[in-house]
Amino acid sequence: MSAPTPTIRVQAEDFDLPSELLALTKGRHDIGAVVTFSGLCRDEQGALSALELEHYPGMAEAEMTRIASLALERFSLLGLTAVHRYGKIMPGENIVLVIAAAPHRQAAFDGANFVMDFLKTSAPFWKKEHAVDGSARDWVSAKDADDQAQEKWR
Amino acid sequence: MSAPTPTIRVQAEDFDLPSELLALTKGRHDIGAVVTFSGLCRDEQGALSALELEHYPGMAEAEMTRIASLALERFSLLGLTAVHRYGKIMPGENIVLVIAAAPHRQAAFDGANFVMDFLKTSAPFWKKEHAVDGSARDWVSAKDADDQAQEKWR
Amino acid sequence: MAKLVYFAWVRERIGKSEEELDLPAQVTTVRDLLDHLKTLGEEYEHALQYPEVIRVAINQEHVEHSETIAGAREIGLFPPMTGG
Amino acid sequence: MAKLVYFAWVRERIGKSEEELDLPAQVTTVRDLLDHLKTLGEEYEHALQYPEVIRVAINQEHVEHSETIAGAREIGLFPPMTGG
Repeated sequence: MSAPTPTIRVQAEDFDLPSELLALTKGRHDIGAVVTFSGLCRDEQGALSALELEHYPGMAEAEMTRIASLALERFSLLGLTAVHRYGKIMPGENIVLVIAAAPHRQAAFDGANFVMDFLKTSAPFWKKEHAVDGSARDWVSAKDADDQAQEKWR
Repeated sequence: MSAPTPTIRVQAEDFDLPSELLALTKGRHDIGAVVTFSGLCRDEQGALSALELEHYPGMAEAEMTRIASLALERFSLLGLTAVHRYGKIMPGENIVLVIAAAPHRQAAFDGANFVMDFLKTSAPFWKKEHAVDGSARDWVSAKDADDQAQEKWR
Repeated sequence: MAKLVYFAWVRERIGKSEEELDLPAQVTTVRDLLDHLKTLGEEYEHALQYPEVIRVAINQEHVEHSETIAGAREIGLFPPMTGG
Repeated sequence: MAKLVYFAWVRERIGKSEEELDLPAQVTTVRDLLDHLKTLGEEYEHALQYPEVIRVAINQEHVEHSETIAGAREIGLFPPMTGG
């Protein structure tokens, strides 16, 4: 049986987790486990007024699709959705959503976790922080921890 | 800072993931990652007409609270919700929900995964399968794999 | 007097979900209790045939079979859990 | 002629998001390209000061710095990704 087609979107507007969840699972009786991951904008103890997400149009979707396909096959997932926003995002708002559906729980956890680890290090998105006082507008530095997180799947 | 209080419920009626998610995250700007786990009733390729979930009232809530408190402390979670249903559950319906919120993604993944592994082996619930043909009504056997899954957190 | 509560197939095989029992003085641990119950009739024998698989809770907390039952208000007997 | 696209602080430092460039014949790999760009002015020098941290995509796929740029329709230069 070939792996299902992932749902991949890159968009400025917010996403609706319940709708995405329903689209993935509705009417199905073979799914035993669904894991969702939502990444949200934190305010860094009040220091951050917003994040600005830049992306490489076309390549962002292509990389997300590639990562999702790897996960679908590796963990025999029954469905996978990944949505990533770009543009200005305020504290408390959504940045990214990943949903993985599988017959059993560990595959669903691993599928979503794998996709997030690879999105962090491979999908062409960049975050810029806007400080509350308007002074600093710094690009977020890539974390060694993220590269290490990806290594765990080798 | 003391760990937050988990939301724990054992109930016959279905739960609403979006409401539970909102209750955990609304108005907060310190949460960077939320992982939800939904466990659903599968129909086992059409062989299963329903699951019947029996539980030990009082002890079920107590064990879920104990497991949730362990997870909150171990992974420094910002919030945790666990809801487990009992009674008759049809294929495609929800059985269990776990939501873990944290500043960063791996803690949210680990928190939800940890709670599910311990719920499986320690929370006093038992599943009975109802076959489509009405003939068999068998109690589900505990899986060695579930005990092993719990071992990974030692 | 101890209150015993049974779940899942332990409950089904014993044929009741709970009961109050007078226990002999020499029954002091969970293991003693399981051995004693097996003498109460074939439904108990059937339910507790393999005592090592039976999980036990005292006052709604999991305990080992070596645990004392002194002070137990409620003792639960059940198969390995299969929730989640 | 190669189309170059820049993102994040690479884009900001170079001061444009894309351009078409005629590349000398001896520029055959990504590493050659980065070295060549650094000669085009101080804004390039500033952006590509530490070429080892620059990530490169050819035709929207990640490539190593040792990769050839032959056949590239579009070459993207950017810092390490920080999405998710």
